[in-house]
Amino acid sequence: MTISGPSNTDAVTRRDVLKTGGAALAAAAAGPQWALAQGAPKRGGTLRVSNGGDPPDFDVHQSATYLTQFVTAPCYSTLLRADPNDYDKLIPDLAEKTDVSADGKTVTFHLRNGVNFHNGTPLTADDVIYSLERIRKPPRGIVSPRKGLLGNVDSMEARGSHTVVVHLTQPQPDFLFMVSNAFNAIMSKKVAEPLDAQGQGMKRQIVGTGPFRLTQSIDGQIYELSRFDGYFGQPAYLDKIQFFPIRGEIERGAALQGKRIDAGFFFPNEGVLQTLRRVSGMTELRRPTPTFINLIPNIQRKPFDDIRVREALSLAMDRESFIKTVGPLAGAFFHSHGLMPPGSPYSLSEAEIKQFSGYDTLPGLGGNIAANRQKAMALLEQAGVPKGFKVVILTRGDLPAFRDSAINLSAQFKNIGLDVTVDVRDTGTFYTMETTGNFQLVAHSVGMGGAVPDQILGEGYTSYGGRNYGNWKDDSLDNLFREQSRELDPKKRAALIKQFQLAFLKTYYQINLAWVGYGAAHWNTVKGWKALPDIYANMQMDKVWIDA
Amino acid sequence: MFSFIVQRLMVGIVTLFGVAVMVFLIMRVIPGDAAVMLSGAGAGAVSEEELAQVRTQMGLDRPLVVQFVDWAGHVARLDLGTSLRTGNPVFDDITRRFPYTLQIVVMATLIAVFLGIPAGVLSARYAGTWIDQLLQALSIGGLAAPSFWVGLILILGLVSLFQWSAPLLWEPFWVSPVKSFTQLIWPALAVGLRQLALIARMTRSIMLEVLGEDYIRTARAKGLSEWHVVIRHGLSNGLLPVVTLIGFEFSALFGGLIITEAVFSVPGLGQYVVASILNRDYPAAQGIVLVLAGIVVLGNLTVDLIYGWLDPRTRLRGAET
Amino acid sequence: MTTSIGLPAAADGDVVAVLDAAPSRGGRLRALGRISRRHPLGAFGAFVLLTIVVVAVGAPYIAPFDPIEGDTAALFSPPNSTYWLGTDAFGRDILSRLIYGARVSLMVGMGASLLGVVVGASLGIVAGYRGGWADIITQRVMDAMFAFPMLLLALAMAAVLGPSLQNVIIALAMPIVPRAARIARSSVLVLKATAFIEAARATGCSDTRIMLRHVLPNTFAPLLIIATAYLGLAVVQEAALDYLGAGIQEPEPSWGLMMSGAATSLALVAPWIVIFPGLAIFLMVLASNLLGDAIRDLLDPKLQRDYP
Amino acid sequence: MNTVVAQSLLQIRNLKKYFSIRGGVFSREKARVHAVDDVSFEIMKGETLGLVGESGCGKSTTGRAILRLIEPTSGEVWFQGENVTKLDKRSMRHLRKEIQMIFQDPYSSLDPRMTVSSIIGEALLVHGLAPGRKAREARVVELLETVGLSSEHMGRYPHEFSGGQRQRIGIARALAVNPKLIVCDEAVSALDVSVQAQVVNLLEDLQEKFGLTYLFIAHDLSVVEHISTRVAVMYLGKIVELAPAKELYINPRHPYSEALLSAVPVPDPTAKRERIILEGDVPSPVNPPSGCRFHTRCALRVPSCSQNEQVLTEVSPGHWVACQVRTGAVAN
Repeated sequence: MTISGPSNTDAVTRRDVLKTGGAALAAAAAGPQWALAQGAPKRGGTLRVSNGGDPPDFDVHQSATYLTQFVTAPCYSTLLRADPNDYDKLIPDLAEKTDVSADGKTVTFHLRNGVNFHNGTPLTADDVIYSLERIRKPPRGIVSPRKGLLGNVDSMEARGSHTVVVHLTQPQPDFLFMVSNAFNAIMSKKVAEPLDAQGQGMKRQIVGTGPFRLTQSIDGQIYELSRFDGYFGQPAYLDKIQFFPIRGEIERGAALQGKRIDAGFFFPNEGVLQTLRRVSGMTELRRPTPTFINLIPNIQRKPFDDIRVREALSLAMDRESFIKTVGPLAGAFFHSHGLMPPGSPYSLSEAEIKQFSGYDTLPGLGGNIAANRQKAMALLEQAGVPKGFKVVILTRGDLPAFRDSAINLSAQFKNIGLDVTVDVRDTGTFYTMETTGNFQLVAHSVGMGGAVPDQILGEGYTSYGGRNYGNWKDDSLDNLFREQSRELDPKKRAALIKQFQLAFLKTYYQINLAWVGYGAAHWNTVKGWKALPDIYANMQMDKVWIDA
Repeated sequence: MFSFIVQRLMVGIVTLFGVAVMVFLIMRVIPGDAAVMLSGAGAGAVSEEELAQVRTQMGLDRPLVVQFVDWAGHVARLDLGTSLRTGNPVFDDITRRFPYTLQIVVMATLIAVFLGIPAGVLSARYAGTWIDQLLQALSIGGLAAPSFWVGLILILGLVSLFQWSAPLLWEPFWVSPVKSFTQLIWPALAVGLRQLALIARMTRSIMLEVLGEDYIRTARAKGLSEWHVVIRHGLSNGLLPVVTLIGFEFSALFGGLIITEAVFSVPGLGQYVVASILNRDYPAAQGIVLVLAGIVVLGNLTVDLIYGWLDPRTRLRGAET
Repeated sequence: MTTSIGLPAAADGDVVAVLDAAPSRGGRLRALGRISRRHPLGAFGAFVLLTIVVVAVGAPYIAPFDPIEGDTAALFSPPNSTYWLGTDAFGRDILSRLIYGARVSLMVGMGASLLGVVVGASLGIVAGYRGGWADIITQRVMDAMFAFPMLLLALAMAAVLGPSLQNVIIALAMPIVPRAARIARSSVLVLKATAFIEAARATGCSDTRIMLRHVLPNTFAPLLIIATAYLGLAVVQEAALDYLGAGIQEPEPSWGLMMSGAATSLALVAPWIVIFPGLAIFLMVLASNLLGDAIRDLLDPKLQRDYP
Repeated sequence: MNTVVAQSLLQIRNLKKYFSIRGGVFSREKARVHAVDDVSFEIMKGETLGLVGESGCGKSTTGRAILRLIEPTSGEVWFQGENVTKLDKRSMRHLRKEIQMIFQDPYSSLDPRMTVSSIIGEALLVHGLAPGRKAREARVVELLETVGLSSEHMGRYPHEFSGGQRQRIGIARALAVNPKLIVCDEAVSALDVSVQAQVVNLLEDLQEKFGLTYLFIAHDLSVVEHISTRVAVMYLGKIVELAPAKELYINPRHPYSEALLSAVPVPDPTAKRERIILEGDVPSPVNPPSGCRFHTRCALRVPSCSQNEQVLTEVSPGHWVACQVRTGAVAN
């Protein structure tokens, strides 16, 4: 029984960004290779997994959910992929060689030859450009929630049939991570273009170059992938992967326990994991992921436009207690100093984080919550917020990370004399209210598809980033972000990133509460799969085998 | 009789039209629309402009009346449209899921009938004794227990006692009847409990009433055995209201299954309709609500017909007013 | 014809029964004692409901712990001497939450059934009494509401209105409306043909007066019966709404809510989280059904004959 | 008994009431019940007009149409120079102060959920008579005493009374508003014979005391004979004979009246009356026989009876008969 439990936060390897800046990635001759000391792989067999629901559709570019990504990942390839042994490293996938120009503004991808899509057509530079453009500037009727990943791209061109040149507006050390995000699958232009024109997109089919292809899909019952014999790399070991959309966690856990499935990929709940942990022959994994839970005040609404009120909210939070209660329910066990995920080389020091109100209640920092709350009440009084002020925390009912955070917050805020209610809405209503600014406070859990600063800070903490639900506007912060993004010197960049975090934390635009770790569990018969901090990475499953 | 059926069908169609209007309006009034939901809700970086394009693509930017007329026109041609979520024709989605729901309903009804009627008869036969009191207490209890709670408790028991877990693949009945039966027996039990209790109670009170009638006395006077009297004369004459109850409950069951299917994660209509509403999948939600309402209407019509057939007195009901 | 879909009690026939069941003013108290001796189950039901009311009203004095603030040192405690019924995922005392939850569940149950019955009965009485187009249109609308699956109607309404307590009550009242309307209307049709309604018209009573003074009191009993029956149903439906995520809001304790959300996924490790609220709902529904049964028996002259 | 009454209180002109039978897909009218078919008569102030006929002949419908408890299909009802059929709802309610009704069934015509005091008081309340609770109660007591009940009955519910007592309550309710005309719709039919006489006597006393006018509807000629000034005989929606009560009993002209009268027990055992048994059943009012409606059962019928509509013809002063044979229009 291997456990990477809640307390084990050091499990994430230190990210070494220096490797990417201005360097070229060496080509690996025979596809991705790594050694996993799990005995000799065996061919054949079916991997039965469950991840908690039906994928709404298969168009991974348009999707923001792991439900879609997990099912489609084995069928698609990306330009580069995460090294299963070293999360900070990228290894070649479709691009066998990648060159970055000395000024950092031109990136050239040399595509592998002889790569075929599932429908038999060969992969060309056009497919890559179409796919990336589809993400960057989606055609009419197609939506792309991750435009920001490629926001720095100025233009792209094909040089010959197998070379893609990307011109950036400014140098970006994180660009390769951004372009290789697990959602940025390369699709077939021939297949996607006509469907996009009809507005359908790739919702109903998967045509990729990945090691598996979709062979059966029954909504509510099963999604079956079979080995793609025309895969360009080493053929997958498994004959089949079957995804079962078992919605309830308890049922999913029970199915795993009853050996009806071999692996469960999504167990936020500690209760279920606890049960599974007792089972011998089961490998249970929990690791921090770049998923944070932030309290987001609506800056456009009084009194949250007042920084004192926001600071008071931060002061009112007993973060250790939050982690203790919401942790087991939503996997929100983890914490980090600053805006970057746990284990990030850019994390702030204890002394640095402690200067911000309320963050001293993070585990191990010895904050005095009672004193904090006194201070918070004083701040509220200064800001003219009356005692018993009515506050509504908006949340959605379907995910514990949202709902249970809101419940915990409501109990905590009562201690500073606020009259708090939780407004639980269904997903559709929730997002409509959130995006139209029809809320006071939201406890929002955001899962990032990558942990590089450009991803985390860009999406989460810029005025124009996709997660600015509180609707603040701060040019100096945005400029600071752009500055760090283009800085090629790692040391200088690290300093800028720290500067950005300190500047942001001072504003209390968003108040970090905890980081979420997602649990997965599988029987020990499942070999060759490694769970990475980014839950979306390394889900191609081509090196997984069953040792029955 | 024929004109009676036609008349009732017409009323049914009017009813369905009302349901169509209601579900259409309700779906549009719920905040959040299909475009938001289907555009990776919550991804955050989807602009209002992109959403507007998606709405245009789905035809959601047209005036409501136009949308309704368009939809109603297709429904009239038995085309329920294409699910925005699954991309399949709604009709196909429904027909694929319908067998599971139907099977649960049928099994639940059978459980209820085959246990409920004997229980009721037994209760009436031994009215006032401890058997009666026990059965009555059980049936009142059965009515009071929320079916999804019963489901949860069933699951808890099954998991902890038998390491049971919800099946991964729910076999359709025609593929493997035995397997399908064993898979669906638990949800059927959870929902059937209530029907069982209802039928037992109804049977009991009707039997008591019937057993007081003159012809039963006559039968008794003839020296027939008590059981013979109860079964042959009592039950066969008291069946009518029980049939009505079964008929009404049969159609009401379809609606009530929603929650039980969610508890057991059965891929039936219940899960589909909830997912459709929550995902603002307009065509799917509208289509399935219409189908469920159609079942209720047909169920009521069937009950009326059975009634007319069993009891000639009611046959001319349509002509009275 | 039975109009009580999904209902243990209430049929149209009751109206006839009611006509003969007016108690004299003096013997009411004595009658109460007699009734409870004859209907021990009904008395039990009334007692349980009354107890729930008392518990709900006195919640702050009775509950041993705060229902919202949890004890982080005691998450998922099994029932023990401190927490008699254990604690939930947030370390909140289940007993205290049950006690406070009685408020919500009672309010939802009574509120929804009363609102549904009052609105439904008004519609049914007016439509049935007036007749004509008003009646036809009302009937068709009621039919449509009726054919709408009950839980879905509530779910959709809750989604439209948002999940505050009063909206949940409105949402849950919606499916009751057509059912109450049907029963009221059919009672009115029977009543309308009776001589005393005609006599009231001959006397010169206005339609409003006839509906309020003559029709309503005479449909009151069947309506009371369905109100008790729907009280239980509304409590269960509220739990179902919560289960589907469209019900009462956290951290407000409601029995339904206690059985849903985080609770159910932890049922395997901490079954008490699910079992006790379910039992509470069970008891309340049971009580209201028993009371409804007793009222029904009391008003049925046929049964009264059996107890001379 | 008054034979000459100068003033006409109520006139009914060509009153018709058809009930539709609907059915089929679109609720089309399938057939009509000709409940009252072209009936005209008038009631003089202070008199009692008896209206007799078998059940289903339309006599109760006629009574109800006067109070517009049912809306007539056509025809007019004039009361004190006012066209009742044209009154709006409000004036109609007002008119109900003038015309009251006593119902056949004393068991069902009293609201079981109201006390005697509120049943009688209701009429006072809705017409604004005897304002104030005290005044109303005093009036109720007075009314109860008038009909032979006492004040101690006030708080009781109808089911605590016997049939005769209930009918007295019904009478008190009708009297409450000081009406001019009371329609007694089979007011005593449901009562035992001994009680019948008491109630009829009470009605007669009240008539004298308050100068009331009655339309006395009954299926039984013997009751009507006792109380009526004039009697109208109805058959299948039509009046076949109208005559002063005595005249009708001594000298009935219409064969149907004769048959009805023959069924009445005669107090004097020596006087022998031949019992006429009518052949066949009453025809359906949905398809009433053509011509004379009675011809299917009439012993005197001639071929033309099935063709000619019969009209009321005065055979002697105040005595009207609708029979072509008896009025001599055709040869027997």
